Amino acid sequence: MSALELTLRRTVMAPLYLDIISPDNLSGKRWREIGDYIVWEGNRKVKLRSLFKIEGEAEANLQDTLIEIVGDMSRARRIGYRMSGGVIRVRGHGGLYVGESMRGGRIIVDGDAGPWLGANMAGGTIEVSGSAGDHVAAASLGTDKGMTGGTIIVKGDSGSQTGAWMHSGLIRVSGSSGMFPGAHMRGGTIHIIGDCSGRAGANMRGGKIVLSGKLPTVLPSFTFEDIRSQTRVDKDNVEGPFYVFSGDNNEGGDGRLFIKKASNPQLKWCEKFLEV
Amino acid sequence: MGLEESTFRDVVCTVCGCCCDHLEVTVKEDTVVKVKNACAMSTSKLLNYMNERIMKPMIRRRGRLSGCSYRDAVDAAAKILLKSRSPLLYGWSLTSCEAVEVGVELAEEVGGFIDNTTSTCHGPTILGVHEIGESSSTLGEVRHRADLIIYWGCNPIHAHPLHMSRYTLLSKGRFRKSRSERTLIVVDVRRTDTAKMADMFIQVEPNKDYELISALRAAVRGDEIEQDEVGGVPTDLIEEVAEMLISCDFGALFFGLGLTMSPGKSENVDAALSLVRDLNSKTKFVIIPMRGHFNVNGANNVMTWMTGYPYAIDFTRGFPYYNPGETSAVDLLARGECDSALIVASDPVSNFPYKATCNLTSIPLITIDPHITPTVLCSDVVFPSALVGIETSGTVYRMDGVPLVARKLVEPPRNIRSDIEILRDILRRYRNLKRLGR
Amino acid sequence: MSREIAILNGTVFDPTNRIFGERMDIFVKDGKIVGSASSKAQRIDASGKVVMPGGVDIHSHIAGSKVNSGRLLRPEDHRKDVEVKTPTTHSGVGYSIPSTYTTGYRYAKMGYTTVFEPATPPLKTRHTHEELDSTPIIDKGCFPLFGNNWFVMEYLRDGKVEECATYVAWMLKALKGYAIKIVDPGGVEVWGWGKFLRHLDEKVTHFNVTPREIIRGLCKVNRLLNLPHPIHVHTNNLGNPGNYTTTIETMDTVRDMANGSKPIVHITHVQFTGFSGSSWLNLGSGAPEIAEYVNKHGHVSVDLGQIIFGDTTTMTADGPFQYFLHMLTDNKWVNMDVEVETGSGIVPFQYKRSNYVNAIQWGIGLELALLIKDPWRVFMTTDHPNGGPFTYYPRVIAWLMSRKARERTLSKINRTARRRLTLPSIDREYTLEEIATITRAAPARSLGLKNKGHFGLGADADIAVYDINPSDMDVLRRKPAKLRRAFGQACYTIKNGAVVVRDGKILKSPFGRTFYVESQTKPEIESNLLRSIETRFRDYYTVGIENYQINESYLRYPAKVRCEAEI
Amino acid sequence: MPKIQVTLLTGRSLGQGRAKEQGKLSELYLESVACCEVQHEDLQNIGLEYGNNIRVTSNHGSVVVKVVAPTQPLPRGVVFMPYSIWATQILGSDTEGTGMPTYKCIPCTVEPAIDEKIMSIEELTKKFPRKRSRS
Repeated sequence: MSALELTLRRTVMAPLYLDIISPDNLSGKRWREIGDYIVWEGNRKVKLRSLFKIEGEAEANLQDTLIEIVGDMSRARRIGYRMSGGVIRVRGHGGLYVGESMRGGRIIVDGDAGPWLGANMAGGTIEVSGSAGDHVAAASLGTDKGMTGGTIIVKGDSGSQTGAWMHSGLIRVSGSSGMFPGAHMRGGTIHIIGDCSGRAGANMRGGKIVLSGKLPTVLPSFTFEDIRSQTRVDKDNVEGPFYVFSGDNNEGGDGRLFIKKASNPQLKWCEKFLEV
Repeated sequence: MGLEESTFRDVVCTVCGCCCDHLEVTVKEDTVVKVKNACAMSTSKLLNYMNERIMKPMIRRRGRLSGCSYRDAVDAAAKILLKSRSPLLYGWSLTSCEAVEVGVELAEEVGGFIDNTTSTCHGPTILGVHEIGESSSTLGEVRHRADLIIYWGCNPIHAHPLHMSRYTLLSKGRFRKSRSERTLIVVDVRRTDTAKMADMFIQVEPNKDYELISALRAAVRGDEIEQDEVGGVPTDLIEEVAEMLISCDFGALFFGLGLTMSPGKSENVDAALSLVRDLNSKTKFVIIPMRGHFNVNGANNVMTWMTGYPYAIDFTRGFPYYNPGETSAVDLLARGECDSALIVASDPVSNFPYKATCNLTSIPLITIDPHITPTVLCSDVVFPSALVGIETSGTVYRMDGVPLVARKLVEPPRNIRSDIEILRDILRRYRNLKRLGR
Repeated sequence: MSREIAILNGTVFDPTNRIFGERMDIFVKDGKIVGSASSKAQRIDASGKVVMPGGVDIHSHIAGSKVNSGRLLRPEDHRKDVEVKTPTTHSGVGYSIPSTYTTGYRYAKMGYTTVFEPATPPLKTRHTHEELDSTPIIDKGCFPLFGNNWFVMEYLRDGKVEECATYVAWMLKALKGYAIKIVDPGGVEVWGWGKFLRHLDEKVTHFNVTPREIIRGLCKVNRLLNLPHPIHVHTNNLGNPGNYTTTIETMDTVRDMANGSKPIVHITHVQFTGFSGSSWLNLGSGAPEIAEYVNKHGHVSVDLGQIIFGDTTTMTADGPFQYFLHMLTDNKWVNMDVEVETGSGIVPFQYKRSNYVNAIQWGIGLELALLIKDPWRVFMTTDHPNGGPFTYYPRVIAWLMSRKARERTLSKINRTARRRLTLPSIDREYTLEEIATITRAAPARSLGLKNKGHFGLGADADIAVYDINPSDMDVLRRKPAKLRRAFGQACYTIKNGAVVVRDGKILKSPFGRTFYVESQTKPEIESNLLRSIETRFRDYYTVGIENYQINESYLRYPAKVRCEAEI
Repeated sequence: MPKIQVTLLTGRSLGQGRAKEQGKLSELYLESVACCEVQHEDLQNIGLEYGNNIRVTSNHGSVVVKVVAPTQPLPRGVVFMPYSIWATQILGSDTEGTGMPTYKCIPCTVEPAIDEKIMSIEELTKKFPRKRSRS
């Protein structure tokens, strides 16, 4: 399948609103037409052509469409907004709000991504080879619905509030995560393979958080349940053993926190609650 | 105003969010000579407001700031904004609501970002309110009814010196006549001067407020806490405090930057708001943030009614968009996304983290301020302005949203204009230049 | 320069002057209605169109601290509805709690030119005025809250009605307020302790006075002060099953004070207090009973508080009710108690067609409008934003005018609710003159605004021209979407003699006036009062009396309405 | 060189509040804010006395200020600096997506810097980068 390639021509010093760049909008379009698309660079409207060198071709079929973006997009927002199919690959920093409200398809970021990666995501897959910012899969301000489906894979680290208000779907972070993974979570699964800075699952009412690395302490509003030898994340088995906590009781929640025993000797105190 | 000595009563103070309105200020020959009823900060401001004043507009030429005509400064400012793709308009808490209104109009016209100092004081509080809401009241309710008062992560003795005597612990209310009818709990990482007045002081480990509030919420629900201590506080004590919270008639929780500035930020506030919300199913409880900076609450209010959002508003695309963390001053600067800035009545160069400040000083910078500040020293265009509540009047909002008028007491120095005039002139010039195609 | 406009050949509805759909011309000069115009007048061809006075909204929460707290609470509400800056308008946000500019524009686009904010906490009324001053085009005013005021409760407890009247007169003047608003009398004070008050005759803790005494007392005060608008009452027990009896009891408690044919009590958003039944399960419509009472008693007027299915933000000074709603829905909640005076609460809410209770509520509002015979005593409101945003008025008009529109909605609501409502059996369809009455003429008369809501000579030139051909009414009733569109986008809105809207677009946005009343009491009475409350004021409030009062110069365009007090 | 790990709080103090109103170029302002409060035993650990200069270093920067006695008692391992341009030299700009940088609970080190000078406001403002060319 052939790719539509957008190469950034110059440094951008203002916020760049690229919600138009998605397979849904660009598939089947001629590059001339694409070049005429207008986006906001700060308070100016500019043609896509003046920002990017546009090469290649966008496939007519949405599912076959591949868009490659080359350059530092760290000041860009909303690449892949509401996309429902096809592939976007960013070679460089992906910017803020990559894949917001995405419904299907795939986004690959070869580099880091900014905050609000996959916010309000409903379906599809996002893979980030570097690290992601804060609020991965977050809900928009004031609402109680974040990610409702799909998969986010971050090879590096993620910031704080990863998976906040998540209702469904999967987030896997290979590196470490900031504070509050799964805050206010209602459902879905978060797996953090590295360390977590703390307060995992704060205010969660449902869902599952698996922490393979170190967690400084468990919030006092969680109840120790059991020790399990392994658990499932998506289709995979993750080997433990894990301390399992339920909570957040403050919200009458029934979420599950799996914390790897071997990485967290400081939590040994909870073993006294084990029924012998 | 004349040579006679005259005394103004019921003057509204312009220092902190208490907006005490019982000051007596004596003025002679357009100078404040005596201040009564005020706290140390307020007295210092009223007696020293003429120190280090900027006396005329300045423009940077060949690396140096030098005096210029007002017209030239307005022209230079308008041209900077006209060229700019994403200007940042920041400050707004030490000025009047009327000036903020013009500021929002200017931000909309130039297609920029407008943020006020909320983003670096109680911004996280507002983010918490978006999620939880708040059970709150005016300060008078606390004065009349509260039998339990909590100061959490704040130190009113130093930051809001008259808060206790006018509104809380030491005030005389209809249903609570004296100190002995109230209980004070202070939660802090330090044994502050406020803590010394408390009936119960709870010393929490730094950055453990969230854990402690979670434990308190659990204890208020009646859940068992499995850990022996939380954040350095023994579980027994937490349970005792929870019992105090439940059994009071009317509790008031005041919190400060100890919650908003520690890691967790909005989530810390979220927890405190949730605690108070939960408590309302058992008794009456209110929560009030200790807003610090004079009229910062007014700036929030004006921006909210004009745009729907309290701070960190993005007008670049011609409509208001809001997302602190994306559209707030420190983040915009840290990412290097602004190409000019207009600072009104604030000193970000002193207050912003180093990296953000570096980006601020490397773009064209316009400052409107009565005094010489580090921000002024780094600016390209400087407007001296009159002080609201001393040299010009204006509406201000107390921390609990009670609006007051801060009155003019003396004439400003010659040729020094109010923020409103300056902003209007910049706006007018900007529109003219735009119409002329610059 | 004189500005003249001639609106020619329109079909005019001016119920006040008994003009019911006559083909005639309307002339405007210098902001007033005049008898003729010179040849220089701007000519507007209104043939085949309906011409009505500008709309008057008697009850819409558009400004003040609780409205702003609602805005602050709900960034998600703003995000879905934004207004982009244009050469003639400012940007803003809309939906259930629009920003100030957007509020003004959207009212004007619907042909509304006067709106009253019905609940301002006196201590924060300066805030209300700031927002009203920031709301373009429309004329406006606000009603300060008195029903839980300590001074009022103390005066009435001690039987000092005249002192109470002097105090209220001073307050209205000091606050630049327009009418006496009473919300959950006594109940909000009790809520200051987190407690609830259930009956009209239950004593208010610490104050030894009952809601009934407060309502009766303030009704007398209103009469003594000769205020243009009757007491504006949000009854106790709002939102509780069976509360229609409280509503009727509240209306009946002042019956003996009736004075000729003029209403002396206005019960607001009566839908919310029109529930029959004893629980949420057997909730029913109390509309028939309330309508019967209103039909039989001339001393009462009501407004609807019609609900609209969808998302909105509820906000009232009724703090305890809002807490109840928060517990019911688990939605986020703001509470703001105001010292000495009142409280308020805010909860986002979604009215669902499939929900039994909501469907009943929807039915109650429409039943009231259709069962109350005299359109001069029932006004159209959604209690914006409590029942729904004011931008849905065209939808309410369509429901009232078209049986078909009602049937369409009825077919989609909860089935049990549909079975239990009287609404399906009601045939009445509002006529255009009845719509003109309930949306402009009647509210203007109730507010005592002599120059509003009609086209008499000298009246304010606030005019709406709608793209409705009265001869097509039968067709329109079958196509309610067209009716909605016509009332949603005025062809012309003329405010104060200037064309501000054309074909639903804002041409210019001048600022309107703010009405407030000054009831002249005898000077010595007022100075005695001020002396007597001076100390108490300092004891009660955390601000000084000097800083509490609002000067006339604080308002952008103040418009004083004078009346003569009997004291 | 002795060096200790501490948690830094920045905040308002009555002195800072009062001195700010005197003027930010005043001697009093520099005296009241270009300082760091360190608890007595912590100070002894690095062999210093109140009045000496210290260097406070975080992940984001480093600054020299005077060490002073706490006006309000501090727990061990916690130091306090008033809000000022000196404190901001060592603050990070990350806001956790909230707009609010971390002003409190910042891991730092404190070490003696007896012979180093405290920079003045003018010097500190000159440290910031010059204008980007106006394009």
